[in-house]
Amino acid sequence: MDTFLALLLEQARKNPDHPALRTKCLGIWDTTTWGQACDQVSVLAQMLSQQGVGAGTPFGVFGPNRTEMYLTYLAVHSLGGIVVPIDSNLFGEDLKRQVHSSDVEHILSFEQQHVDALLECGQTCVKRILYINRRGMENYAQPELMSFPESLEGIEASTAFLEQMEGQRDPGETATILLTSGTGRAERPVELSHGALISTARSIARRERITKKDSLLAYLPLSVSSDFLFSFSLSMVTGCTMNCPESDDTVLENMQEIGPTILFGPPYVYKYIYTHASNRIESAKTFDTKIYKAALQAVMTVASHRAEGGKATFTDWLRFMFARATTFSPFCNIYGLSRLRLALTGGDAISPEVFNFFRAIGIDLRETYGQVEGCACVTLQSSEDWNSDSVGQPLDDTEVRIEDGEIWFRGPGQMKGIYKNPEATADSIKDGWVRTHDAGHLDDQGRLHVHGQIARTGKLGDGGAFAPDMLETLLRSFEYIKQAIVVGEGRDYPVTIVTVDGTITRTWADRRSLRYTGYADLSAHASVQELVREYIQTVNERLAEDPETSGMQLRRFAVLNREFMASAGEVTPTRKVRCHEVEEKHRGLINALYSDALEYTYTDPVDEEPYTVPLGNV
Amino acid sequence: MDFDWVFFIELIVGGLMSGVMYSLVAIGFVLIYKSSGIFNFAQGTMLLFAALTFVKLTEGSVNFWVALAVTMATMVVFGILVERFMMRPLANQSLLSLFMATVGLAILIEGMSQYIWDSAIHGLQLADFLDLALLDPVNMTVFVVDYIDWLDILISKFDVFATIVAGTMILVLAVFFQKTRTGMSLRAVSDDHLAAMAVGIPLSRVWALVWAVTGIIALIAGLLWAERVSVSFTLVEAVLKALPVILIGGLTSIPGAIVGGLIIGVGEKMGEIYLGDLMGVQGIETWFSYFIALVFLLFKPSGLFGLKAIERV
Amino acid sequence: MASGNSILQIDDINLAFGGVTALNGISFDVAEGEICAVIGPNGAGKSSMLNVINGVYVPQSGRVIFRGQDCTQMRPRQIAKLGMARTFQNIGLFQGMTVLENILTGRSLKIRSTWIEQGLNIGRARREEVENRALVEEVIEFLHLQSIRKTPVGKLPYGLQKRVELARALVAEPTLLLQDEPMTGMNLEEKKDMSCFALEINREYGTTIVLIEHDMSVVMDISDHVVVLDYGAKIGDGTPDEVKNNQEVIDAYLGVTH
Amino acid sequence: MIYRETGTFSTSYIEDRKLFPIPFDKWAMGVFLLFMVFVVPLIASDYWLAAHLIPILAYGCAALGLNLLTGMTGQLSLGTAGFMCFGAFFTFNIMLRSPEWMNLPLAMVLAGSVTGVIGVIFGLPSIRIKGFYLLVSTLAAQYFALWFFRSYPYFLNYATATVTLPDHHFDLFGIGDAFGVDMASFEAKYLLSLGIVCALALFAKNLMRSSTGRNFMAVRDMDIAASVIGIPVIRTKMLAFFVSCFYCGVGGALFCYAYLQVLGIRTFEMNRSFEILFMVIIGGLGSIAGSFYGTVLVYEFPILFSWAGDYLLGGAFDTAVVDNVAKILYGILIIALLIREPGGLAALWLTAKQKLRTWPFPH
Repeated sequence: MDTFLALLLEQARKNPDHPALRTKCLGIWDTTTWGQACDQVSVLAQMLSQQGVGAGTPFGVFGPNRTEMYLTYLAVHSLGGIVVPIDSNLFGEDLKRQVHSSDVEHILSFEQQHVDALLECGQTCVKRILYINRRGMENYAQPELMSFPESLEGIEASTAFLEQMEGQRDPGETATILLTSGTGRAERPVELSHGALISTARSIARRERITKKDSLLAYLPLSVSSDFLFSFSLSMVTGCTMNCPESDDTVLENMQEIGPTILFGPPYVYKYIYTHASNRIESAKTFDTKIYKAALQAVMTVASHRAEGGKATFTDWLRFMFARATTFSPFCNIYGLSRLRLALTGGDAISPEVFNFFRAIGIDLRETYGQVEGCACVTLQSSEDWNSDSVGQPLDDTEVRIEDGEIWFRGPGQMKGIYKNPEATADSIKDGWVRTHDAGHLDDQGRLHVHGQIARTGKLGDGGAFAPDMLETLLRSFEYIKQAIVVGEGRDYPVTIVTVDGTITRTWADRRSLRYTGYADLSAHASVQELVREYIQTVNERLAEDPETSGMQLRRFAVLNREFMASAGEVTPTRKVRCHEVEEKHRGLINALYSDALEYTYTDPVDEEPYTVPLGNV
Repeated sequence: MDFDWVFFIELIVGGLMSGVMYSLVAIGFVLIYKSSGIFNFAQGTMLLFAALTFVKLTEGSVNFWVALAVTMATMVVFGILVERFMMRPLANQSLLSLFMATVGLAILIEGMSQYIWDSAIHGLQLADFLDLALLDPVNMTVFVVDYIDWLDILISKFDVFATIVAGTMILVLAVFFQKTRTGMSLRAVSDDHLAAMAVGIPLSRVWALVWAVTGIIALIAGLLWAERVSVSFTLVEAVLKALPVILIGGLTSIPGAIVGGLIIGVGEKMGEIYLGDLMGVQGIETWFSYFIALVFLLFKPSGLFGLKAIERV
Repeated sequence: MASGNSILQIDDINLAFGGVTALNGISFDVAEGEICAVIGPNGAGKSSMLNVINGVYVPQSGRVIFRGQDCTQMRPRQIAKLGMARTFQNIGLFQGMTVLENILTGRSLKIRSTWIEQGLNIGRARREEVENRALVEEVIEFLHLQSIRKTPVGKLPYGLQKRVELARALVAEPTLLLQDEPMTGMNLEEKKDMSCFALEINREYGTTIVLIEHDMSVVMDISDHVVVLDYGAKIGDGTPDEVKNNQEVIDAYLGVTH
Repeated sequence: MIYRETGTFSTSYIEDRKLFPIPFDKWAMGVFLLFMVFVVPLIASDYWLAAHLIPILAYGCAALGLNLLTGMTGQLSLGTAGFMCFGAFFTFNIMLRSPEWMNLPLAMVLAGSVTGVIGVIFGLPSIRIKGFYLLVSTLAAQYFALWFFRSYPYFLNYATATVTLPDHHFDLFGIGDAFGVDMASFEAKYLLSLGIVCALALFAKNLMRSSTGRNFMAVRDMDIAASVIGIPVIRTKMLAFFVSCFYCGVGGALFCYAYLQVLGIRTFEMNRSFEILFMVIIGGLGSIAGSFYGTVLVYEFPILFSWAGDYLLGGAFDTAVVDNVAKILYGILIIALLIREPGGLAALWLTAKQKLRTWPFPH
């Protein structure tokens, strides 16, 4: 039976003493074995059923990645309820929207901050709010509030209860409702069934031979579909250990402690490590830097050979091995990648530089393509594939086809539909095929290549082709540029708004002893402008090489006074830029870019401060 | 038995005299401590070095005054070197490690002075020089132990001489501190390094100066000490002897050093004779001075004349 | 939540260093469970006041009564035993130790095992280390210090050091917490955090807090009771609003700062 | 590549308090100890044991003691040799005047404790006296010790100058006879010293990572703050003196029994105190391992130097010259070290290790 409850019972039976979950809490990795997990879930489940959670009840889980949270998933599942993970940083309107979109009645929140956020939403459909952390909750009298630990008191663990529940479960039941990332289109609540998630997880596990010996790091917000698949589902299917970091600002540290063997990260994660590393190296003694550069050179040459399918010479190969042993194995150790045997990325295009770098230093980095509608993973690159432009072949029993440029897919992993929204469902599932709203093509080996969102790929004013996603990826692959959006649909020429990476640009500036007061000041600094301009010029040169793309050369750019922020709704929890939001927010700036103004002054809604953004010509 | 007053007074006088000797060493300490808060352990070896240099020069039949001048010059150079190569690099480190550094310096000098000159024991006939140099006109040898009839006690003229030297030196220093500009800046430095720098006092120069002056003091003290205990490693021990003296005085005050010297000098003799008899053992003076110091410190933890710091938190 | 009965009574304290008068007949009460701010321009004798309260200085005259006991003559340690903890104006952390070790020192009053047990690392000593660590971790989490646990305090920025010091004071589970200028040299955000912490501590553990602040605006909205000092004399005492409208305070205090 | 730290995490506070958090260190230490215990006695010649390893252990013990006092608790001391003297003499007297069942390790512990008490007495002034002023107290201890044993020959069993220590003192519970092992052989002495020193080092390590150790450091770093947070400053200081002097006492005993094999006053002159002070400075104040690094360097430096002198210059110089040059270099070394790295060898080693751990990155 393909339900999470069934899997739990199976794991508890097969390897009761194998660690299922670890959460770094109060300085140590507090570990739960599958056996314990099973017992705790049974307790939770009984409590929840007393609370009136039953088949089909949407149950909100609102907080950081923690053991309790994932156990609650299982408890809810065992009752046939629907888990609605909510991003721990949400508040205000966004939170309200999410709660309503999948009319959550019961919610498990972590601590005071979350409870406050919920209460501030005012009148919602939420009937009961459980909170885990008692701190600061003494003076809350609201009737819907209830302490999670207290509510569990006096309930006996009984596997029997779970087994009896298992009888009533069915793989077709909705396991969770997840919101689409809402890049391009408005977010929509997607229903995913137990069956879909489990079969997807299974086929990944089968392909990559993932066993219970593996361990992975669950650090992405719960609300992210890839966390649900690559952390929760994967560990349920394989019985491998799931580790939850202590807090957002200790993720890197915790990663080194745990040394995961499998890691899923959106491109920003890998880019972060990449830039962070090169930044650190820059500040080293020139001698060390030289060694590092040489080593990098050595591995890169071999990597490029592989990419072109050629053979590396023996000496190259020796230098390659040496470089790996002496430089990059310590490198991996520092970033906790030493034990990593499978690194996955997806949800956004990763820049070739970063991809090649990780492949070269010996990390088996793979691109995946997926959408919430398809359980976050539809295709998966193979490790022989040394090229970042394809996202690999479809998973087992999954088909992908291209219909007038748009990617459609069909398979066991597809969604049940859009929650309580038949029209939308009908719109996105046509005779069994799910539409992705993404443009792309399949190559002769049946590998999928993604071009970007249909909605965004269009024509310039002069009718020339225009692929903003591709341009953005190019821009982002420059380590100083953190985020970028390109506009140009129906205009004479494309322009871009970029944001620079704060930390690394600062070190860059400090080394040149530039004088600046803060990020905004730095981003507007003439030499930073110059830095960006030069890079854009190189991008343009690349575009010019190919007649297809030569029309897309960027003419003007602006470096924004701050990075795009999740709190301003400009990026998704996985730090993917929400283009239409940004375009809306910065309409004025964009218009200015199309005028011949040399600077644009506006009041930033985020901090109500006036800023002047210089507008650069390339 | 009836108390032997004469002996007692002689004892006191003798004590006072050796006290003066102690204070001679002590002054060097205080000077450096005042100016840079450093507890200069190398003081003793500096004594040795100075004395040794002088002796070897004179043994090389160099005229007394020339030898003196040369040695002084050496000590000044030495002072400058120390400032440049030890003080400056260590400028902003903990007092403890500064102290340790001076200990290191002590070994360095010891090795050096014994390497350049030899480590044999030299007698220093300062007397001869003094005779022909300054005292012939008066036509008398310094070392005749004189009989002062109105007190009817014996007293060594050399000690008197030493006392005079010490006295003058203290006077000079006092004037130097109170009146001259450098002296003032020196005191400023001792009070607060940063502030001193802020008002534009060249810290390094002041320190160099201090070490140079200390060097000269070391020379004089060295010569006088050498007269009593021959020029050898025992001079180094003189420092340890001087330790309680300074501590009683309270590290920062020159008068303190003097008073301390006298107290220890007398106390030691007293202890040796009377307490020694009482306990029926000899040689308590090796440690007795420290006990005296302890007793004082227990009542005044920062010495008799040391400044009491208010602990601000 | 200030309840009537006072936990700390300052009764006509006079303190002088040499000839200089630092405190001149100061007396005020601190009610149980309140946040009391002692404010005043620089050199008003705020820190001296605090030092008198927890026994670092012994006043020439006057009495300090803490939880019904006269502790004017007590040594700091005895007072700490009575349940008073404090932070220092210019940080009183042990520079040679890591954050964790520093905070652990805050537990030393509660240690029962002997040094021999500790040296042999057996039984009670081992157990205590673990218990204390667990308790310390609670506070570390509370003050969000997880990411710097094992860093030497010397390497930390000023704001964080202040926070570590607060943590060290908290692990002693005090009934009265003295904070000496907890917010000086912090940016606005850090100040906000700091005052939030003060409020939470006060609410969570019901700890009475006496905090000294140079900058009036910060404390006004978190404190139940404000005492104003100027040149070692008390010139104002009451609720924030009373004090705000007290003419003398406005002249002396605000006059000075603006 | 040596320091593979990825994947080392603790699931309990006990685990998190491990002596060697990094597995590599643990293994390295284990191998080293096994080597010292099983291999060294087999391969090392008597010369090596008698003239290098044993004295280093003895010195190391005393240095560790001084480090606990000066490095950890910040109480400056120049009385080390004095305390060693007490330790050595008491051990001898206990062995001499107690019945059969008494044996060396026990005697050392007893003697060490007595020394500790004496240390506390001389430490009392530290209640009121701070910093350099404390030197006077420890110096008093130094000179008092020498004077005391000089003036009461009883403790030297009325021998003149020195006594040779009888072999039967080394026998532990008749093991010697039982197994026909020569307990007075250098191997036996070496193993005895090694055992004692390791045990004491471990004890010190545990002490330093427990509340007592933290109190020590707190008193060193800022005693007002310490007293305010309720650390018993005076008791802590006294304890530091006791423990420190205990170690010095045992060190002294080892020095005479295992190394010199004769007991005499001249062994514990002032300059011995300095020697040990250097060991601690060079090794690194406040570091247990450092005490031993320092010992090795300071002890071996002159030997190496004179050896090099003879070897290279074929004894062209007489020993005096070599000694002096050694002294000079030595002084320079100390100053240089203090300038470059006040933390001493221990700190140097740590930075090196850090470099290894963060390579290829600077930090």
